[in-house]
Parts: sequence; C-alpha cells; structure tokens
Amino acid sequence: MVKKYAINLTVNGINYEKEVEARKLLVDFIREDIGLTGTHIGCEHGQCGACTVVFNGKSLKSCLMFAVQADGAEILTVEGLAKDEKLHPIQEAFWENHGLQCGYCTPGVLMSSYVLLKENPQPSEEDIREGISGNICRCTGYVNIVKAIKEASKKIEGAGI
Amino acid sequence: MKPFSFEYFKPNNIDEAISLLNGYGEDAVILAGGQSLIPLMNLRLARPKYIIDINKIAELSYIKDTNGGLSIGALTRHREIEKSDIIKSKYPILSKTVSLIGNPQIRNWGTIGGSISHADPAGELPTLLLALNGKVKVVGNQGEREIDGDDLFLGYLTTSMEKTEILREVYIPEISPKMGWEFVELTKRSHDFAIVSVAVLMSIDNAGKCNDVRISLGGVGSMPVRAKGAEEFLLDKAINDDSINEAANIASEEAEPESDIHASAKYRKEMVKVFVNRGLISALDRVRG
Amino acid sequence: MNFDGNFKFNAPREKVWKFFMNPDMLAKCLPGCEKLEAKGENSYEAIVKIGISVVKGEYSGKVELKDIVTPSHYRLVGEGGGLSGFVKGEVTMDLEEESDKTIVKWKSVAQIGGLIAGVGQRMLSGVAKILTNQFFKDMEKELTKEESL
Amino acid sequence: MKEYKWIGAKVKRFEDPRFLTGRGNYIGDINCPNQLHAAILRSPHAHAKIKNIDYSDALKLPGVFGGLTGGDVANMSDPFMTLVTVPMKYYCMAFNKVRYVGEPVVAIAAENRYIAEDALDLIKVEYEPLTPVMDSEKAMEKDAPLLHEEAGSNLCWHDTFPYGDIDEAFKKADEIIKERFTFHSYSSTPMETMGCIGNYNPAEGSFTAWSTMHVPMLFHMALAMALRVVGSKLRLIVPDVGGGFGNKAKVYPYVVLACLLSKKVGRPVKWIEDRREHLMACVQPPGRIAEYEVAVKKDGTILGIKEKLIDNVGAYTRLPEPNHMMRPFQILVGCYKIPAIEIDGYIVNTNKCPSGANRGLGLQQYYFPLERIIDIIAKRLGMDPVDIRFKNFIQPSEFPYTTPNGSIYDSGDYPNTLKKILEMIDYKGFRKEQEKLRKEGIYRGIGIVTIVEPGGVNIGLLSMSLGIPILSGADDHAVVRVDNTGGVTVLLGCPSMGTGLLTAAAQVAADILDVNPENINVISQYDSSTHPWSTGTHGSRFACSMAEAVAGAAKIVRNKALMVASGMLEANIDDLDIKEGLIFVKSVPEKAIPLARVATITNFSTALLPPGFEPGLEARYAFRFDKANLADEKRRMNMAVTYANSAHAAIIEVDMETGEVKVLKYIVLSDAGTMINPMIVDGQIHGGVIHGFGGTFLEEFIYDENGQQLTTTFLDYLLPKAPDSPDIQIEHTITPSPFTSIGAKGIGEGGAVPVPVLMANAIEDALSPFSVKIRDSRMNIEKVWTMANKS
Repeated sequence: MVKKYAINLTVNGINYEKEVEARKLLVDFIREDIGLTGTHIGCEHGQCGACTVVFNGKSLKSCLMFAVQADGAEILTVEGLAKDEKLHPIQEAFWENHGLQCGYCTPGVLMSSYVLLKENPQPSEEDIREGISGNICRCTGYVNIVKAIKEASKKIEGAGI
Repeated sequence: MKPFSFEYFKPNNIDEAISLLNGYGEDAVILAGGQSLIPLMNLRLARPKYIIDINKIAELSYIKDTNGGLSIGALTRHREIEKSDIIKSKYPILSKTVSLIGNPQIRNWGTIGGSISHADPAGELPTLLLALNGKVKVVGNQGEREIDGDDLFLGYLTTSMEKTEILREVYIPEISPKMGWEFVELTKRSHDFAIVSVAVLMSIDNAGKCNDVRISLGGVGSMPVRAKGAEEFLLDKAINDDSINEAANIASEEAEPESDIHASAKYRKEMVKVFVNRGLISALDRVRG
Repeated sequence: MNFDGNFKFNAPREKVWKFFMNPDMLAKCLPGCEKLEAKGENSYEAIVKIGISVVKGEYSGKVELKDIVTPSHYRLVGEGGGLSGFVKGEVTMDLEEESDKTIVKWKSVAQIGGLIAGVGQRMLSGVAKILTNQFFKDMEKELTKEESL
Repeated sequence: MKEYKWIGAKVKRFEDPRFLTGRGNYIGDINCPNQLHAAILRSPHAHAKIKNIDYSDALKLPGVFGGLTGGDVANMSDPFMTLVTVPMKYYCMAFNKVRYVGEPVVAIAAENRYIAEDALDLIKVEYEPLTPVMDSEKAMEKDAPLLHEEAGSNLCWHDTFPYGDIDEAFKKADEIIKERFTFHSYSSTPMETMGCIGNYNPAEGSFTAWSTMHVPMLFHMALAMALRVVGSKLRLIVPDVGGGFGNKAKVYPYVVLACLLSKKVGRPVKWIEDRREHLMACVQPPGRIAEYEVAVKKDGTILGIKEKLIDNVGAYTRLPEPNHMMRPFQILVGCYKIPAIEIDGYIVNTNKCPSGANRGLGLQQYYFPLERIIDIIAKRLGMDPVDIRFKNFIQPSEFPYTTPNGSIYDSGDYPNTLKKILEMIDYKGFRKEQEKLRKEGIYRGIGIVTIVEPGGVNIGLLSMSLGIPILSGADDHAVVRVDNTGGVTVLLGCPSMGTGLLTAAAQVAADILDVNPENINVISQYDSSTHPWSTGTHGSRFACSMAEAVAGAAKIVRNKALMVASGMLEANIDDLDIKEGLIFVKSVPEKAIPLARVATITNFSTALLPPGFEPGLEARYAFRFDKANLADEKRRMNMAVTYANSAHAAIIEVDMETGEVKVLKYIVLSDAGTMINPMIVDGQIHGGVIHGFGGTFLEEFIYDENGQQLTTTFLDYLLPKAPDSPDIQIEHTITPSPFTSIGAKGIGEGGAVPVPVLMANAIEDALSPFSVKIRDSRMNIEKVWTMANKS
C-alpha cells in the first residue's frame, strides 16, 4: 500500500487534517483533496505562475511544493480573497479595468498582486511588472493587468486595508 | 507530468539530516527551496527514492555579519538576502545579484545553499561566489569542512561535495567599501538563465592603478570561471577604456561556451567582451563615485 | 551532437590497441557501464547508468566494434533505450604512433531522443563532453596501472 | 448610426466575477463519477515503424484499468476526413508507424494521473527507426523519405490560382522584384492546455465528450464520422476555455482517443494535456517559404504579384489545414489596388507535429512578405514606403471594392488611417531625430504597416482546396428567450474562450429589447445537444456574424412582445415602445405592460394571444450573409463578412553591442467599425500585439536534424512576461460596415498579425546604414546582433 503522511493546515481560514501521498503536488492537493479549483495548473515546471497561492504570507508556485511540506502552513487561495461575497479591492480593480480575459491565469496573478501590494503599497509601473514577472498571461498582453494593479493600490490606500 | 513516488523525511536538525543522508546515500536528495529540484522531478528527469526536507532546520537560516566576513545559512531564502539592510550596505553586489534571480515566487522560496549546490553555470550565485572569493561550509558524518569557491564547482550541476554532505553555510569575506563592483547579465527575457553573466570587483590605489580585480563569468562553460588572464592583465595598470577593452578581449578567450538553441558559442564569446567591458566601466564609476 | 579531440597515451600503439579492444577495459572505463556482455563477434549487450547530479538514467542496448583495421582504426557503435529516451552514438578512433607514444584521434557523433533531448537541451553537450573526457582519463589510468604491473 | 444605449458602452464583463473568485468552470475542474485518468506514451522517434507493443506489465500495476493502441483505434474508428484529395490515414494514435516525436503510441487509463504515468514506464515498444525529413523543400524531392505510402508523395496538395491579367502586368512593369521570404513556426500556447473527458454510454451507443474545442460544430461531423456514430449520438460540451487563440480549434484527436478508451474500459476517461505534451504534440503552425515576384512601375504602382507559397504542415494534413494557405485569400491584395495576383500553393508533409489554427491563421504568414515588399519597392525606387502605400491604397470612394479574387471590401478609409498614425507617431519629427542620433551611434528605426483585417468566414474557404468549391455561407444562429419574470436567456452556437463575447451578446440583446443587461444570461457552457448550430468561435467572426444572429433573434422577440402588448393595451403596434422592460403606448405613456407579463401570457394564457401567434416569447434566428457567395468558375469568392482596417507603427532602438531590440513606442490605429464594447476591442488588440511580439523575438518550435523537438518546456519555448512587454497605445476611427445591421467588424486576430513584419520593417530601417536585408521572420537577439555587426 502507498505510504501516506498526515498533514494539518489552514486554507482560507478553514483548518483541514488530511493524509497525502508524499509525491502529491500541493496544487493537486488544493484542487482535489480540498476541492478549491480556483488555483490552476499551467505547466508543472515552475514557469507560468497559474498555480500561485499565498503560503505563510509569501507568494508560492504550488506546483513546486509537495502537499506534505504544507503541514502547519497557512494558505490563502483566490477563493479566500472576497469576504462574504464582497470583492477584494484588487478583484474590483481587475473587473473595472478589464484586467482579465480567459480568466485562467487570473487567480495566480491576483495572488501575486496581493503579496506585491502588501510589500509595496505604492508600486511604480516597473515595480508592478517585476512583481508579476512570475506570472504569464497570454490574453491581455499585461497592459490592463498593470493598470488594474495600479488602480487597486489607490483603492487599498483609500480604504486603509 | 507528475513526479515519481519517493519516501519523505523531515529531520528536525542537521545531525538527523546527515544520518538520513548516510543511511540512504546514492538514492537520497536534499530538498530545500525545491525551485530547481522539483521541476526536474515533475518532468521525471530526476527520480530520487528518498527526499530529505531540511526546511524545518531553522538553525540553517541566518545572516550574520561577523568581523571579516558575512555568514549566510544555506537555507536562507533569496528574498531575505535581497531585503537585508546589512547586505545592501556592506555587500551591495550580493543584494543586486540576488534580485536578478528567477521571479518573486522563486526568490521567496529558493535558497542560497540550494542554488549554489545545484551548480548551474548560468545561475547568478555560483558565478558571484567565485568573484567574492567566497567559500562554503559543508557538514557530513566526518564533521565539517570548508570548500573554496574555486574548488567547489567541477562541472555541469556537479560540485566537489560528497553525496553524504550537506551545505551548511556560505561565507563571503569582507569587501572593502572602496571596492567598485558590478553584476551584469544578458538574458533574452528578464530573469531568464543568463546567456552570459559577469561579476566584477575592483579597487584602485591612489596612484590610479588597479591593485585588486576579480572577474568571474557565468553561462560560458559547464561551470562558472574566473577570468584570471584578464585579472592579471589589469593588475598594476591604469584603468581606462583601452585597458578595459583589452581585458575584455582576454576574458573572452578564457570562456569556453557551448552552443544551444538560445545562443551560439561564438555569440556568447562576443558577449563576454561586451559585458566584461560594461562590468568594469560600471565598477570603475563606483570606485570613483 | 558531434565532438572530436585527441588524447595522448604514453604507451606504444600495440599496447593501446590491445587495450582498446579488451571488453573488460571498455566496461571499466565506459562511464556508468554496469554490464558489457559479449553476444557475438565484437558485439556486446550493455547496461549503462549515466547521471548528472539528480538526473540519472539507465540505458540498456548493444555496443558493436566495426571497421576494425588492426592496430590503427575502429568504430565503436552504441545504441540504447531507457525511461528518459534513447541514445544512439558512434565513436571513430584512429591510433597514430608518435615515437613510443600513441595519439588517439577520436570523433564522436551522438543522437539523443525522447524526454532527455527535449528537456535536457541546456545540459546535453556539457554532459557529453564530461563523459567523453572521463572515458579517456579512466582509460589512461587503467593503462598506466597495467603498465606498472 | 442608430442611437444605442448598451452597444458602444465599456460595460464591465458579466463573466468576470466567476473568474475573479476562482469559480471558473474549466475542463480541469469537471469530473464524472467513476471516471479514470489517462496518460499517453509518446513516440521518441520522428519517423519509425512500430514493430511491437507490449503493455501487459502496465496492466498489472495496481490502479490501472486498461489501455489503447493504434491497433485498437484502427479497429474501433475510421481515419479523420481531410481537406486534401490525396489519400492519407490520420488516426488519433499512431498506427503501424510513428511520424513525429510525441505522437501518441499507447494510452493508459488509471485511477489517477500519477499512476497512469507510472504505468507508461512499464510499456515496451519496439521501433524500427526510419530516416526523418524535416525541411519542406527536401521533403518534395523524389528520393525523400515518404511519410504516407498511400499518398505516394510528401507533397499532399498543389494548386494554382491566377487572378486578373498576370502576363499583362509583368509586360508593363518597369521593375520586377524577386525576393524569397521565410516565416517560422510559433503558436499561442494558451495558459490552459488542452483537455477532454470521453464518456461512452453502451445503453444508447452514444458518446458525451467535454472538451476545450472552441470550434465544436465545425469539426463535430469529422469526429462523429471517426467514431462511427451519427452526429446526434456525439454530444459535445465546451465549458469555460482558458484561452483558445485557434490552437483548440482543430479536429481534436484526443476527444476520439478518450471516447474510444472509455468505450474499451467501460468508464468515463479524463485526459488533461500537460505542458510538455502541448508543446510537442498539440499544434505547430506551418513554417512557410514565400517566393515573390512583383511587377512595379517607376512611380511605385504595383501592377501584379506572383507568389509561390510552400507550407510545412507536419506529419498529417489535419482539418482545418490547408487553411493557412486558403484563409489569406480573404485579403490577397491587402489594402492595395493590385489588379493581378497569382498564388502557386504547395502543402508538404514532414516529420513534425501537425499544424493547425493559431491566432491570425495564415494572415501573419501572408502579410510578412506583402508588407515587406512595400518597403523593398520603396528602397529600390528611392521612395518613402509611406508614399508607396498612399499611392496604391484603395480609395474611400471605391467601396464596396471587389478585389481580383472576389473579396468584397465593405468600407474603409485607408489613407486617413495612415495619415492619423503618421501624426500620432510624429513620423517627420522622428526622421529628423533619427539622423541626429545615428551620429551619436544610436540606431533607432520606425516601422509602419497597414492591413485589412477580415472578420467572419465564408466556409466555402475550406472547399477551395478540394478543387471544386462546393461550400459557402457565413451564417450564425442564436436563440433569445424571455421568461415569465422578464429575465432574458441567450443561447449562442459559439463557446466563449475569454474574448468577452458573452458580455457583447448581452449588450446587443439589451439594446434591442431595452432591458437591463444585468437580467440577461448568455449561457457560457456550450452544449451541442441544446445550443443552436454555428461553426464556432474563430476567424474574428463574433462582431459580424454572431452579433447579427443575436440582434436578429432579439428583434423577432421584440416584435412578438409588441404584437401581444398591442392586443392587451388595445393600441396600434406602431404607437408602442419598450423602455427598461416596460412596453408602453407612446401617445399615452401610463398605458403600459411589463415585458414579464407579456411573457407570462405567451406561456400561461395562450387563449389571449392573437390568431396564429406561436406561444412562448422566444425566437431562433439564423443570420444569413447574402454576400457569402459560391465561388465562380474562376474560383473567385467573397470569403469574409466584414473588412476592418488598422495601421501599426513602432519606434525601436537596437543595442548594437548585444542585438537587443527595445520598443520605445507602439501605436495601433484601429478602424473596427461600430465597437460593441470598446474596452473588449482594445483588450483583444493588447493581447494580439504581445502575441506577435513574443512570436517575433522569443518563440519558435525548434527541431534538430533528427526530428527531435528541442523546445518542449517553457524554459526553451519562451513567452513574453510583463517586464519584457511594451506598453501599447490604441486610437480608433469608426467606419461602420454597410453589410450588417450593427456595422461592427471582426478584429479578434488583427493585433497579432502585423507585428512580425512591423518589427522587420523597423529593424531594417534602424540598420539601413549597414544595408541589412531582412527576409526571415525570426528576430531573436543573436540574429539582430549578427545583422548589426555584419559590416
């Protein structure tokens, strides 16, 4: 029988106790074992960033970590951004500025933007482009993503979040 | 693709890690940041039977500015190095070099020990380590030993560390504030593996002559290499456009790059000239600045 | 992927030739060679384990010695498959006498296929060079050891 | 232009909240009860016979439930139909022979993907390698290795299309310019790879397949025929698509593979392509060789062009190929009044991954030589390329303009587009500054390109390669339904893949029914068993075909509602109007009836309906484009619905030391006719430009001489990231199309098309002191460096 490892972690504020095979990737664990399919797989070799989540406060490509390593961790995924159906300012800014088209890279981009704005509340365009340099988008050409993150920084500053 | 199966261990301290490493030897691999190892596992190029995850060993993550040099724990994340004020002020070349690695996600989790022991010739840190005359402290069941940067890299992804040793610390000798420095690299896209990378450190005596210079080249062979010929040429010389140009030409001769689909060997050799030139000029500005 | 080069053995040609034709020596010096079993006239079944750091692959297949012109020329042809793809290659050897020393001029042509070719792009030529140099260094080490016997 | 409230507004997209909160419904998120996961063992050889397959050990692995090989496929299904007359057997897996590295050889179904991939290691396949051929010209030589024995040659199609008096043109020419161009292969690699679920229902002998095909019904027939069922027994469902760009619009072999594997193991089978499989075996647009001969007069007038076009379509000529050759027939003469043009087309098979659609589908390949030749003519005649364009432009007064091969350009003002962009980029000012900078050793260049963007597709295009053009039509269907609460449902025949067509469709319905778009639900998941017919989402056809279908259906519903209301309010139908879901008598506004009540009457109190009135407030409408004609005896045909026009201009700087190219300014002047949602239009242009930018500087599918693929990860197939992508400035002029009710023109692909040729023009301009000649579409860093340092 396949060896399983017990892990205990919180995802979007909810605590889970699960058993996982060692090789199960964290992104597969979030999608299949926790059932949150907002985090997407784009390449499985750490290049596209579609699987980006926030792991203990830092952005992480969840295809470059095994679920077993997440024992005791606190994870935030795209499903955890909006609070009781009220969109997070970043989500609002992406909606208002057409910062997404097919939506497949969007969860990863949102999580990178979330951490970027926490670390640098007033980023320049260059800071923004560097901040999402780990996320590839094929639909938007990044123009409206950069605009959306800029607008989000103003919203957040205004709302004092 | 999905990774092959393996057994997973998460030691609490270094001794536990070492005994695991010795117990499983050839088929065991250390997992730190995973940013280089896990892509190889997901592509099923690497199929280790045992993974030893050292992320719980907090004692391996530190930045200590002792007298005479900087000690960085092998498990220290690139991001912490990038944001460290002590490094920004006393080792600015390290601060800039680390900021060129991968992207925010990779820098959050990739470790200095991981990237140096992975020994990718196009990686930023192996190249920089040589220019800094840095060395690594490795620990095994025969205790701890030091390996100088020059003796560490043997070839592509290959170091002189034993299979049963763990890299514990990277040590960088103090850099005098009077020293000019620069780290420049040519990449097709921001943060790609370098086509060519150059690390330069240089100081000038008050007669305007060069009394210390170190140039190391990345991406131009199976391992990073010090351009010793160019260094010797510049020693005791006045640093001006001509001497810089000549040094760049010599350095280019010392590079033995391979061709691949991204750049030919001929192009890489020419780029060594361009970037050694740019590195020296910028280092010179900093000396005078 | 093709390479060439030469390697100087300080031993007379007959000795080096006999050495190069001796399967046990080849088995010892071919990097990662775990089995070289004769299967006929100058034809062997081989299992080779090649690896660079964590990337290891086991290739099984056959090795043949062809166009043998004693004691100056022959062609070693190898072909093998494994989990990460297949390797097909040949090395032509020309042994030239230089007073009491021998210069082995070699030319290798390698074709890599499958997973390793598509993904290992950046490491292939580097790895091939390391393995070839290692092969000749080991051969010389064995030769000098035998010399001293 | 009619006064619209919603059409023309930058409405926030209705599909966004789902994507923003992680509630997208992509193929990877869909699971069937009792499903298995498939993994595929792929050929490591580019060309080899399959001597033996043994997957018995794989079946013994715990968690494995079955496997499929080419042999099974040949028994259980028929080869896919193709659009070439030469016989060629193309199955969803290799049968007897592998023809490209990555071709599926064995598929395994297991509990999860991890176990399925473990099982692949236990399979033994014996190959007899054959010599591959990779180059299209070598593949046509007599003794070249033959891919398809039954076809007899690797040249699977050749035809010549003369239009206008070619000989006359070349007789009157002052200069004849001969040039050879090459275009490399790059694709869109959407962030979501391909994927499908196949489910065979033995009780009904029917298949249900979920897949990311954004052109389901164009190829539904081909898939059903392959699976040996009638169309009604193959139900195709398309959930949210994570970017399509045409790459997911082809005869999709893996749907058949999953369906057959499901039939064999008796359980649904889910297969998700991983990135390596996508880069090796999904779709690689054809590399092209274009040999041009141009007849030109001294004053720059172009009299005629002869083009020899050779497309390398890879191992199989897969539907929709040879569309890279045929689709550009929509715009053979570009913006220009070229009276005579001849296309001599060759489609060649080689041991590469089969080609297929990719954003632009032949237009970037076609415009590269056409817009390069303009700059080459200018240099040869010592004129400014801009003047050559003004000289040859079709003039605004000449619309609708019929081109030599039958395209009917609806409307446009090409000189005005070019004039505007020259002002925006300050062309004169740049030329002066360029001279000054060169003296300081700074080499900058400017590129200008003007193109016509075809919108919509006359499906007759696909039959042009069959010799006798039998197909025609650029129609589309939509259903609009008002329910008893006044909510509106819209069903389209085309899946959404991120291009915002769900929101745009709602805007059209909202304007015609005058209801708030919030109450409109345009169904996002396509289902062939319930949705109306359509060829799908391709060829920039939403704005001109699909939008018209929605408008037509909404108008019928509006009239039905007014007819019922006129009875209920005892008022003449002409005296009625609708405002925000309320039908009222214009002369006596307080006499009104809500749309919801009218709908309820049509469903629950049909006795009150006027005689002959069909119950239900719903309509299915098929927009039929009357100019989607049948090709005439000279094979002239109008192959698009609308013809938008755009100019792209860029200023670049070449780093002479390294060959790096920095884009200092990128401007697009787009005339897209009426813009249903300008925000979405600009988004399409942004994405398109960066697609072209990546294709020009970074992306290429590279093979070695033995047919091994060297770009199988994102470490070697390089996509532009945010720091590498230039900002893009977009301005618009609006010349509505007279051929459609809304006047909107399709522009989904236009942004991507001109970028390679624009960069070639700009770089050649920057390096003109070194008389550099750019004839190939690749501008990677080393190539530019080589050109910059040739002297």
